[in-house]
Amino acid sequence: MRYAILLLDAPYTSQASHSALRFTRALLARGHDVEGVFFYHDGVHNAARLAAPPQDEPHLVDSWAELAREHSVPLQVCIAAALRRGLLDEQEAARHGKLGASVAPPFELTGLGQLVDLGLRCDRLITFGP
Amino acid sequence: MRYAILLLDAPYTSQASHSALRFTRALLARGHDVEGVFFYHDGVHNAARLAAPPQDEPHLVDSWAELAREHSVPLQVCIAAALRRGLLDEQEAARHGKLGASVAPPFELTGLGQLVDLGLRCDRLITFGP
Amino acid sequence: MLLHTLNRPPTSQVLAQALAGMGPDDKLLLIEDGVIGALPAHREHFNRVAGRLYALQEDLESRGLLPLRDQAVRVVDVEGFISMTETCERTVSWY
Amino acid sequence: MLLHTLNRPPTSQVLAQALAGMGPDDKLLLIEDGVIGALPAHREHFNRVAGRLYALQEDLESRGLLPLRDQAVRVVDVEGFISMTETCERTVSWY
Amino acid sequence: MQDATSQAELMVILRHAPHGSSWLKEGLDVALVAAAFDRRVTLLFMGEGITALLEGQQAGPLGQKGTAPTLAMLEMYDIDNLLVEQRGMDELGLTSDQLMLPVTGVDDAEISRLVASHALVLNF
Amino acid sequence: MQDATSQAELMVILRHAPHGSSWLKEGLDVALVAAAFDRRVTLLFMGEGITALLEGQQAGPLGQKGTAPTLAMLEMYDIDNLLVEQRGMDELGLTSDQLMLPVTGVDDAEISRLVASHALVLNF
Repeated sequence: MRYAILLLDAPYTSQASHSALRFTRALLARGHDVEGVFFYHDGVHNAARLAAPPQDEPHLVDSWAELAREHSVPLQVCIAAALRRGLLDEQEAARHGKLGASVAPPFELTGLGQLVDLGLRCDRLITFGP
Repeated sequence: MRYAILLLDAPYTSQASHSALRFTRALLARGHDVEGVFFYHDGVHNAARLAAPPQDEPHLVDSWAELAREHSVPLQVCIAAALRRGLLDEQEAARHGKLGASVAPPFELTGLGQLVDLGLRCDRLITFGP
Repeated sequence: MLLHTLNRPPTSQVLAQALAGMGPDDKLLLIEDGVIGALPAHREHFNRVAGRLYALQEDLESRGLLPLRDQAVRVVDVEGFISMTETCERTVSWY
Repeated sequence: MLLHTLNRPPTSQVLAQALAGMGPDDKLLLIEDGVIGALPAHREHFNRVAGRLYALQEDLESRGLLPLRDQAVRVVDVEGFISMTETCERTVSWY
Repeated sequence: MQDATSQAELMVILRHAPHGSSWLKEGLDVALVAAAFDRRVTLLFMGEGITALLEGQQAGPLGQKGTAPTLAMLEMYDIDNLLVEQRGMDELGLTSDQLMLPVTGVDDAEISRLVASHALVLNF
Repeated sequence: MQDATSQAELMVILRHAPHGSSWLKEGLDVALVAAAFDRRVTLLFMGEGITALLEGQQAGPLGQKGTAPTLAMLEMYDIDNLLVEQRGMDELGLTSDQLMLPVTGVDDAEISRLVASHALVLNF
C-alpha cells in the first residue's frame, strides 16, 4: 500500500518523532511504499541540521535523513511553519538576508499543498502528534 | 524589586513567549530590575537567530535581543536543552563539528545552575509555560 | 499569600493541580487560554477560590471574552498582574 | 471501519474527543502516554469501546505497564499497529 | 481528480482556542490551501476550538492578529460547511448568536458519521 | 548562602509521564543541578508524573533511555524527600509497593503547605 506520514512535533520534546520513525521503518520493512513524510507545526524541527543530542540518545534528524537516502522517501517540510521557527535552507536564508542555513537535503522546504496532495493520493495517511 | 523570568516555550507555538515579553517590558517600565531571562525546554527556540516570521507578526527573537540591549538584561539559554534542539553558538558549533551557528549574542548559552541561582537570588521568579 | 497563574482552560487537569497547590489565602490569575475559565458556565470549577479569582484583561479582550465574563471574576491588566506579583510573596505558574 | 489512535492519558479531554469521533465498529489504539489508559483503574473511561480497545506493546513495556494492564485491553506490537492500519479503511489520530 | 461538486474530501477538526497557540492558525492554513486547490473542505470546531468563532476578537497586545480575520475570509474560499460540537457549545455556555459566522451544531453520532465519510480527517 | 542543613529551598513538581515527553527529564535535570550546588530539593510527583516511579521501566524501541536510571541516582544526590500526590495514586489505582523508590503520599492541604514553604517552586 501507499502510505504517507504526517509528523507534528519536534524530536526531544515529545515521543511523536520516535513513534513516527519507528512506524515508518516498520512500514518499509513490511514492503509498503512510503510516498512522503510531511513535517508540519513543530514537526519542522526534525529537519534541524544543527541538532547535537547527547551521544547516548537517538539522533532523530540523522535517522530521518538516513531513512530517506536508503529508501528514497521524500522528506517534505512546510516552508511557512519552518521559516517562522528559524529553519531555512540556503535559498531561503539568502532570500531573507540571513547568513547560514539550518535545513539541508534530503529535507526539502515545500508548500502545504503537498500535504493535502499526499493525504488524498495515498491509501493511508498516519499522523503523529505531540 | 529584582525579578527573573523563566520561559519554557517557543515563539509561534504558544503564547508563552508573547506573554513573557510583554510582562518583562512592563516590569522594566515600572522600574523593576530584571536580572535575567532564562530560556529552557522549548523556550530555547526564542534564541533562533534564523527565525523569519511574516512581516505582519511580531518578531520575538529580535524583540528579546532589543530588550536585552536597551536594558542590559541577560538572556540565558540552557545549553543542554539548546544543543539537542539544534541551537548552537559559534563555539558549540565548532566543538560539535557543525558549520554555522543558530544562536548569537545577546543570547548566551549557559548551564542550568544559572536558573537555580536566579530563582533563589531574585525576589521574584515568574514562569511562562506552554 | 502566593499568586498562582493558570494558562489552561477548565477542561484541563492542570486546573485541579493548581487548586491542589493553593493555600486558603492564595490568589489565582487566569492568563492566556486560561481566561476561558472566566465564562459564567465554568463558575462551579472555581468555587474553592471564590473572591480570589482574577483574569488578565488583555487576554480576555483579544479573545472577545471581556463582555462575556462572569462578573465575579476580577479583571486586571498587565500592570495589575505585576502589582499582584509584588504584593504576593511568590508566584507559582501552572501550565 | 476506522482505526483511531490516542496518545493522551484518560485525564485529558482528548479522550472524550476521540470517543466522539468513533463509529460503532471503529477500533481505538492507545499509544505513547495514552497507554496509561490501559491501567485497570481507568477501565470505566473506555466502556464505550469495550472489546475494541488496543494498546501498543512497546509503549507499555518501556513504561513498566505491561504487567499492570487491564487484561481486557488487547496488546499489539508495531507490526500489529501496521496491520490494523492496513485492515481499517483509514486512521484518525487524536493527540 | 478534482471535482468541486463532489462530497467534501477533507475534514479539518479545530480543537484549540485562538491566540493561545498556533494550532488553530496552522489547522486553518491547511483548510485554506486545500480549498485553494479546489478541494471541498468541512471544518469542525470542537471543545475550546469553538471560541475561535466568538464575536469581537482583537489583536493581541504585541499586535498578534489572531485567527478571526482568517475566519472572516472562509466564504471567499467556498468553505461554508462550518460545524460546531454541540456538547462543547453547552459546556462553554455559548449560543450560536454569539458567534461571528453561521454554524451547524452536531452531536457525537453525527461527528462520527462525518469522520467516516471524509477521505481525509486531520486533527488540529 | 548555602546551608545544607536548612529547610528545603527548591520544590520541583513533576506532572508528566516518562518517555512521552521531555518534561519529566528536564524537570529532573533542574533538581539534580540544584542538588549538585548543595541546595535542598523536594520532589513532588503529581498526576501522570507518578508513573515515572513504576518498577520495571525499560529503554524505548529506539534506545531512548527514559528517566528511570536518573531516578535511581537520586539518593546519590541526597534527594530523598520524594512525595507523591495521594489523589493521583488513587486515580491510577497504584500502591506504593509498585514503585521503585520509597515515597510519602500527600493530600491537597499538605501540597499547598509545601508549595508555600519552599523558596522556589518550579512546575514541570
